[in-house]
Amino acid sequence: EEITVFAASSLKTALDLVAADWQAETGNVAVLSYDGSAKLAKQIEQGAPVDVFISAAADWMDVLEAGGLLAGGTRRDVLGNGLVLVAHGAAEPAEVGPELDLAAMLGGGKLAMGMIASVPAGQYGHEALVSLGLWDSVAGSVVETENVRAAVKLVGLGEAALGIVFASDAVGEAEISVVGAFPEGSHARIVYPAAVTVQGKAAGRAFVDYLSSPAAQARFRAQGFRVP
Amino acid sequence: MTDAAWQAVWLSVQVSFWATVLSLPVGIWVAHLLARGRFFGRQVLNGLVHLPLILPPVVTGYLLLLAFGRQGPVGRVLDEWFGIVLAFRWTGAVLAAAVMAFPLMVRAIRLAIEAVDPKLEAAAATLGASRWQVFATVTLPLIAPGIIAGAVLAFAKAMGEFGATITFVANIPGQTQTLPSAIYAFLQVPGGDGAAFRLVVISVAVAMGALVASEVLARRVHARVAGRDA
Amino acid sequence: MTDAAWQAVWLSVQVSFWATVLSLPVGIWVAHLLARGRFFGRQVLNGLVHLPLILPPVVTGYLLLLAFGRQGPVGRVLDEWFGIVLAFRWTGAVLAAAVMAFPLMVRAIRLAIEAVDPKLEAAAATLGASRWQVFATVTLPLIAPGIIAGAVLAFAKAMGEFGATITFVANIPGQTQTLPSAIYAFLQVPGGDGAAFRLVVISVAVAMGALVASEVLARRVHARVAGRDA
Amino acid sequence: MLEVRVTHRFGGFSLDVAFTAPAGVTALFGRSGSGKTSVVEAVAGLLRPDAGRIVSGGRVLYDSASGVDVPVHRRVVGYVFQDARLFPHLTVAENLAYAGRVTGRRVDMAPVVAMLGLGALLARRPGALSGGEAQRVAIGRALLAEPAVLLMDEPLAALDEARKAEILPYVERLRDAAVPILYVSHSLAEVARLATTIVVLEAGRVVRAGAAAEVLADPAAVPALGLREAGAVIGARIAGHEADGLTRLETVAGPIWLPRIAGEVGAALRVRIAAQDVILSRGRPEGLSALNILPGVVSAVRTGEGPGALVQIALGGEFLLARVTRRSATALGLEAGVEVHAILKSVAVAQVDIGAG
Amino acid sequence: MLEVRVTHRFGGFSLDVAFTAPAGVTALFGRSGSGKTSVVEAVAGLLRPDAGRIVSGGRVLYDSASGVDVPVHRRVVGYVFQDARLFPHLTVAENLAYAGRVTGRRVDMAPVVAMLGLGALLARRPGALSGGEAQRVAIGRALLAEPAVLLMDEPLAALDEARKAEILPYVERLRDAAVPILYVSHSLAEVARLATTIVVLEAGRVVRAGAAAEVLADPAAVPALGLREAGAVIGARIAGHEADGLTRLETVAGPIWLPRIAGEVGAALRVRIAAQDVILSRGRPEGLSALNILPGVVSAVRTGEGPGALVQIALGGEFLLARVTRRSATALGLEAGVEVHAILKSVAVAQVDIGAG
Ligand SMILES: Nc1ncnc2c1ncn2[C@@H]1O[C@H](COP(=O)(O)OP(=O)(O)OP(=O)(O)O)[C@@H](O)[C@H]1O
Ligand SMILES: Nc1ncnc2c1ncn2[C@@H]1O[C@H](COP(=O)(O)OP(=O)(O)OP(=O)(O)O)[C@@H](O)[C@H]1O
Ligand code: MOO
Ligand SMILES: [Mg+2]
Ligand SMILES: [Mg+2]
Repeated sequence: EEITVFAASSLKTALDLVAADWQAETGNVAVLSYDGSAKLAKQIEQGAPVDVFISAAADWMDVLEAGGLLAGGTRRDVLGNGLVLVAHGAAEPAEVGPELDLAAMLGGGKLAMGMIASVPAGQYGHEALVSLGLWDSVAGSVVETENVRAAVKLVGLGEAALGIVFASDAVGEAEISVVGAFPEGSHARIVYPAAVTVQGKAAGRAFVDYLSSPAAQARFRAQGFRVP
Repeated sequence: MTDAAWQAVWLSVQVSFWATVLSLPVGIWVAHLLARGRFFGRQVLNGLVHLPLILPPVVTGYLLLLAFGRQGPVGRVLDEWFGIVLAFRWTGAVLAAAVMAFPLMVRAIRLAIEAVDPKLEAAAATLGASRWQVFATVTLPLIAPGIIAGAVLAFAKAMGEFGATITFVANIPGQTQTLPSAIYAFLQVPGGDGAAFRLVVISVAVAMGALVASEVLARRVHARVAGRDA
Repeated sequence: MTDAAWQAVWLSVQVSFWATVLSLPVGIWVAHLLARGRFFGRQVLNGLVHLPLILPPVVTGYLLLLAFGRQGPVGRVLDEWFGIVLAFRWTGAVLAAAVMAFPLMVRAIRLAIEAVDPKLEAAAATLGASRWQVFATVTLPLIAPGIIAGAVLAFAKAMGEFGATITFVANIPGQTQTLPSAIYAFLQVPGGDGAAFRLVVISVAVAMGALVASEVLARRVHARVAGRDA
Repeated sequence: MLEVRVTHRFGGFSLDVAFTAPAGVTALFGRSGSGKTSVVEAVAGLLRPDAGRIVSGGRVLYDSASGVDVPVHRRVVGYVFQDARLFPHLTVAENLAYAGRVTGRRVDMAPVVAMLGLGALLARRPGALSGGEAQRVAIGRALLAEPAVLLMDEPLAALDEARKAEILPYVERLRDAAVPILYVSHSLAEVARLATTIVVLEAGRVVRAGAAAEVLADPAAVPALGLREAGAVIGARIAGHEADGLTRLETVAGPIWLPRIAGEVGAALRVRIAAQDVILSRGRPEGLSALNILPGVVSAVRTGEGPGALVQIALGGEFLLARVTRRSATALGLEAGVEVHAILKSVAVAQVDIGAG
Repeated sequence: MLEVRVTHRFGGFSLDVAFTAPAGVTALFGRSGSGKTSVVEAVAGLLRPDAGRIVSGGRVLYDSASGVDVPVHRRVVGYVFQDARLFPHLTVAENLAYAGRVTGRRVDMAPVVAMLGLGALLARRPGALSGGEAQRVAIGRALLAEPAVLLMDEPLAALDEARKAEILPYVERLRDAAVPILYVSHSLAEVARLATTIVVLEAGRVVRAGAAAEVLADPAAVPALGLREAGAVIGARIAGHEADGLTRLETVAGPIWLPRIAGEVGAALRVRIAAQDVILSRGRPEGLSALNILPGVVSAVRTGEGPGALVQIALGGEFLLARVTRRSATALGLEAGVEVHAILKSVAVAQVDIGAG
């Protein structure tokens, strides 16, 4: 059986491997289509022929649930993620907290993060900076990107001195280093809800189940995700 | 390169080809209306044609989705009456690319039509050619360089179209994942730049091939149209 | 509507205006080279001009970033020698929009140049006009409709440009947040469609205004060029 | 038969003409800018007059009163434009075949190609033609449209005399085939040879119109036609071809000899005799190189401002015009009723001025 | 002085001409398609010949051997194109002012505007001109370029006689101002009046070239020029303007009277007398309306295939041509050495055939 999975872009590294494992194990095929969670959710609203949706943001999953587009009882939070401060090149690790002199670390450079109004990583990052009391000192230096990967790229190129990205995004990037992780309480918990859509095939349910299997969880962890 | 990448290349070429070929007659017709028509609502038509240029591609994609999606008014009719489904199919990618390229194609053809000397058309009419015959035997051959230019612009644009396509038909490998979508996907993963770069090179090579072919063709056609012997 | 939204509108208008105005002379020059030049590398130039059409906008944005970013070879020179910084500035948005619109502008102007009767240029030369004077006094006025068409295409495209702009200059409200970026942001949040729609309407209104103005202008110019009394 | 009544204004110029063109060639004659092309365009349907009525062979082509305006392609006019207007993307052969192609008629191009000497040009495109060649192709293209009305706007202006001499007989044959032809020309020689009717325009108005023989022999019409081009047309009949290459013509006033004229004995001709080529003598002159001496009676003398006088001589029922100086008119006592001999050189009547009657 | 030596091939046509155009008007005469426009374009620099050398006033404009090819705009030719080629986006006034504008010269347009009758058209655009009007503007535009060489390709073909008669004196004045003029025309009348030198082309080759008076009075050149247009040019001097509107001219063979000629007493003129306008008589004729009777001696008689004969008559040191029938030549016993009287109507010599000497 072949299923189509819509997944948030940031999952691509890990999910490609997980899906390959699942395919090898079950003989089923998972076709993966990645994009921003918002766009995927809207496409599902418009009847996209998809079996499984894995979102990077709970709010869009809420929208679909309210719209009756999810198969009842299939939604679950399959993954978590952390938020980290990254720098261009090798960087001294530092404690990310209210005492951090972020402005000084920037030294006139830019702080890259996803669009704070819309991109999940940007929303979490904004929330964290505000709660740590750091926002006002760096607001003028923030450059907001279309998606979190673009923020990674800006730091990687050195166009931005620092960036705030998901922990999973910092994995495997040669030109950037993690300065430190944002403390748990500084932002809402980062979760990736997955669900089978109303028209989802049976294999979709199996796939969602598989995401919580130990093999899959190992893959996710290796890519910097947290598992519940 | 992966199979999926090659699939994306092939899909993009197909999509661009069909988007160009299918929209060409409509483009010529609309360009003619805009260049020579004197009807009420010409400005409205002109605006509509330009819309995909003015709107961010994502918005165009959403509008297509709203209109041609399974739930959309047009999409539903097409599906129920003709069994044609566009959303999330490669045919939808053709539609998205055609719509996005349409303003470029129309403008090129329209400029060519406006450059045709109406005296030649008048001469054809005195020889008994009806309006349609004048168009087919005089105007059309004379605007051939403009049509070629419009087609190659459309093809190039279709090869590069991303925002509207991915919004309308998503990014499903082997089904709707065009070259730009594949490039985008590679750019999203660490270390994907190399693969993305290879696809960019292929994309550029294909489009340049079309471009050079069109130039050669246009030159030959232009010499004919200018009345010189080939 | 919020202040930030109005800022985005105003910024987009400014960016589109400057992108059009500043690239126009270059566009005319390149179009002339492509239409009339017989130099080695014409096809390469032609390919380069079309590149932004062929490449997914994000790729163009990255390439701009690589070249014109603070770390990029061109960007560094511009910064150190002239103090010009483009990355993350509205001036960078102008560059991105200009680059993306360039193929459209050049093609329109080029078609117009190719439609100019070389016999008229020859007549001007016999009257003592140098190549440059022939261009300025005969070719240029005769291609005015094409220039207007090219400019309006470029303006419209600049109003809608999103991918390359956001990649090159990111989204800094009040500085680089253009209308398409703002629309995109609204579309990303649940319930943001209404606000996005309002911005789309404004965007369309502005571009349509430019479009209608250009049509009126082009018609007047065309009548002149066709040798009819105004 | 073509009836034209048209009024139109452009900027400073106003056109207000009405005339009837019977079968045959109607020449529109007039100075540059007098409105000739505008009239022709109105007939073709390329200019929509402010008001008027155009009827061709009983078919109303345009009538501002009743709102009739037949589209150009239904008017079936063959229009030879003042500028050649060939289709640049088509070869000469394709240009010639154009009318047949769009109307689906099968047309034999061969005679027209031969007459116009286009054989060697058929594969060329218009951009590679000389001015005269292009004009010939344009003539051929219009002829091959087998039009109900032929509109020719200075069709021969770009051609040399020899070529003109080849083409004129063809136009004559068309005239005789009863296709009404509206013919614009600056050349009175052409007009006199071809025209059955002459319409003289001046600044958008008809100043003289009528049968060619009448208009051309009317001293009063001379100013409108141009002095140098004045001359009369007389009827003649081929009486015989003689051994030394001359052809003897019988006219109402007696025989005249002209260089060999193609035509069978008995054929009727129209011979234009330019007023300036006629010398008058009171007595019968002897020992001159001029062979043709026609006795007649002065019927009118018209003197203008200048030093010249125009003398109309009645020869039987026809008229000849002679231009002489006032000094000679006085010296010879020329006035109505006086008997004179008109002396006329054989060679002064050029081939171009002889048309099939 | 302009030296032209050019070879060029297009498809089936090959051009291979060499001639020298001294100061004055050099007429390029030849049938349609004989290569006239191609030669003119080579001089202007619009056609790059396969090989050859073009030198204007000592300045090498083109030389295939040494690779010289002066760009068009440095050649300073004033080119009146066979098609008018006006700038459609400029008004008539702006078209006329164009050369001044690009070269920064200040030029007084008034005399040219007046001569060409363009006053009322200045604000118009070319699209709103008649064919003849456009051609006049094109002439004006070239004249106002104050060129070092003037190239005129059938400049008057679209014009009526009256307008031609107005423009020709202006071209004459230019000729006399020593601007070399290359003048293409089908009209031998124009050529004879203007030309100091005549170059006759046939199928891309020069078949006859030389001083106008010589070529035109040479019976052997007649076939190339066309029979009807044959005629000679004789020198004359204005001897007086008489009360009845005639001007008395002194020629080598005696006085002749022509209708009023503008010019001061004593001014030198060139008068073209068409061969067909001359009647010959052995004895001195009396009682004729023709005023001008010039005694002379037959210097050559040339008979061709046709019924005509061309007789050259020596008058002092000059020559006249007369076209008569062979029958008359035999009847009058015309042969070299015979004394004859040439009879010539005053009015037969039209204004257009009289040029300032
Ligand atoms: N569109 C126009 N606007 C203003 N005036 C015009 C327009 N078209 C023609 N005219 C004028 O109308 C008059 C008649 O033009 P038309 O072309 O009929 O002349 P014509 O008799 O054919 O002259 P020609 O012998 O020079 O070709 C001219 O004075 C011309 O300037
Ligand atoms: N580009 C070309 N290709 C082929 N043949 C050409 C080309 N241009 C001109 N010719 C031929 O060269 C010959 C000379 O042309 P040209 O224009 O010089 O003639 P012309 O003497 O000016 O004739 P006209 O009196 O008809 O204007 C013609 O037979 C023409 O067909
Ligand atoms: O994974 Mo996202 O929705 O592109 O931040
Ligand atoms: Mg006309
Ligand atoms: Mg020519």
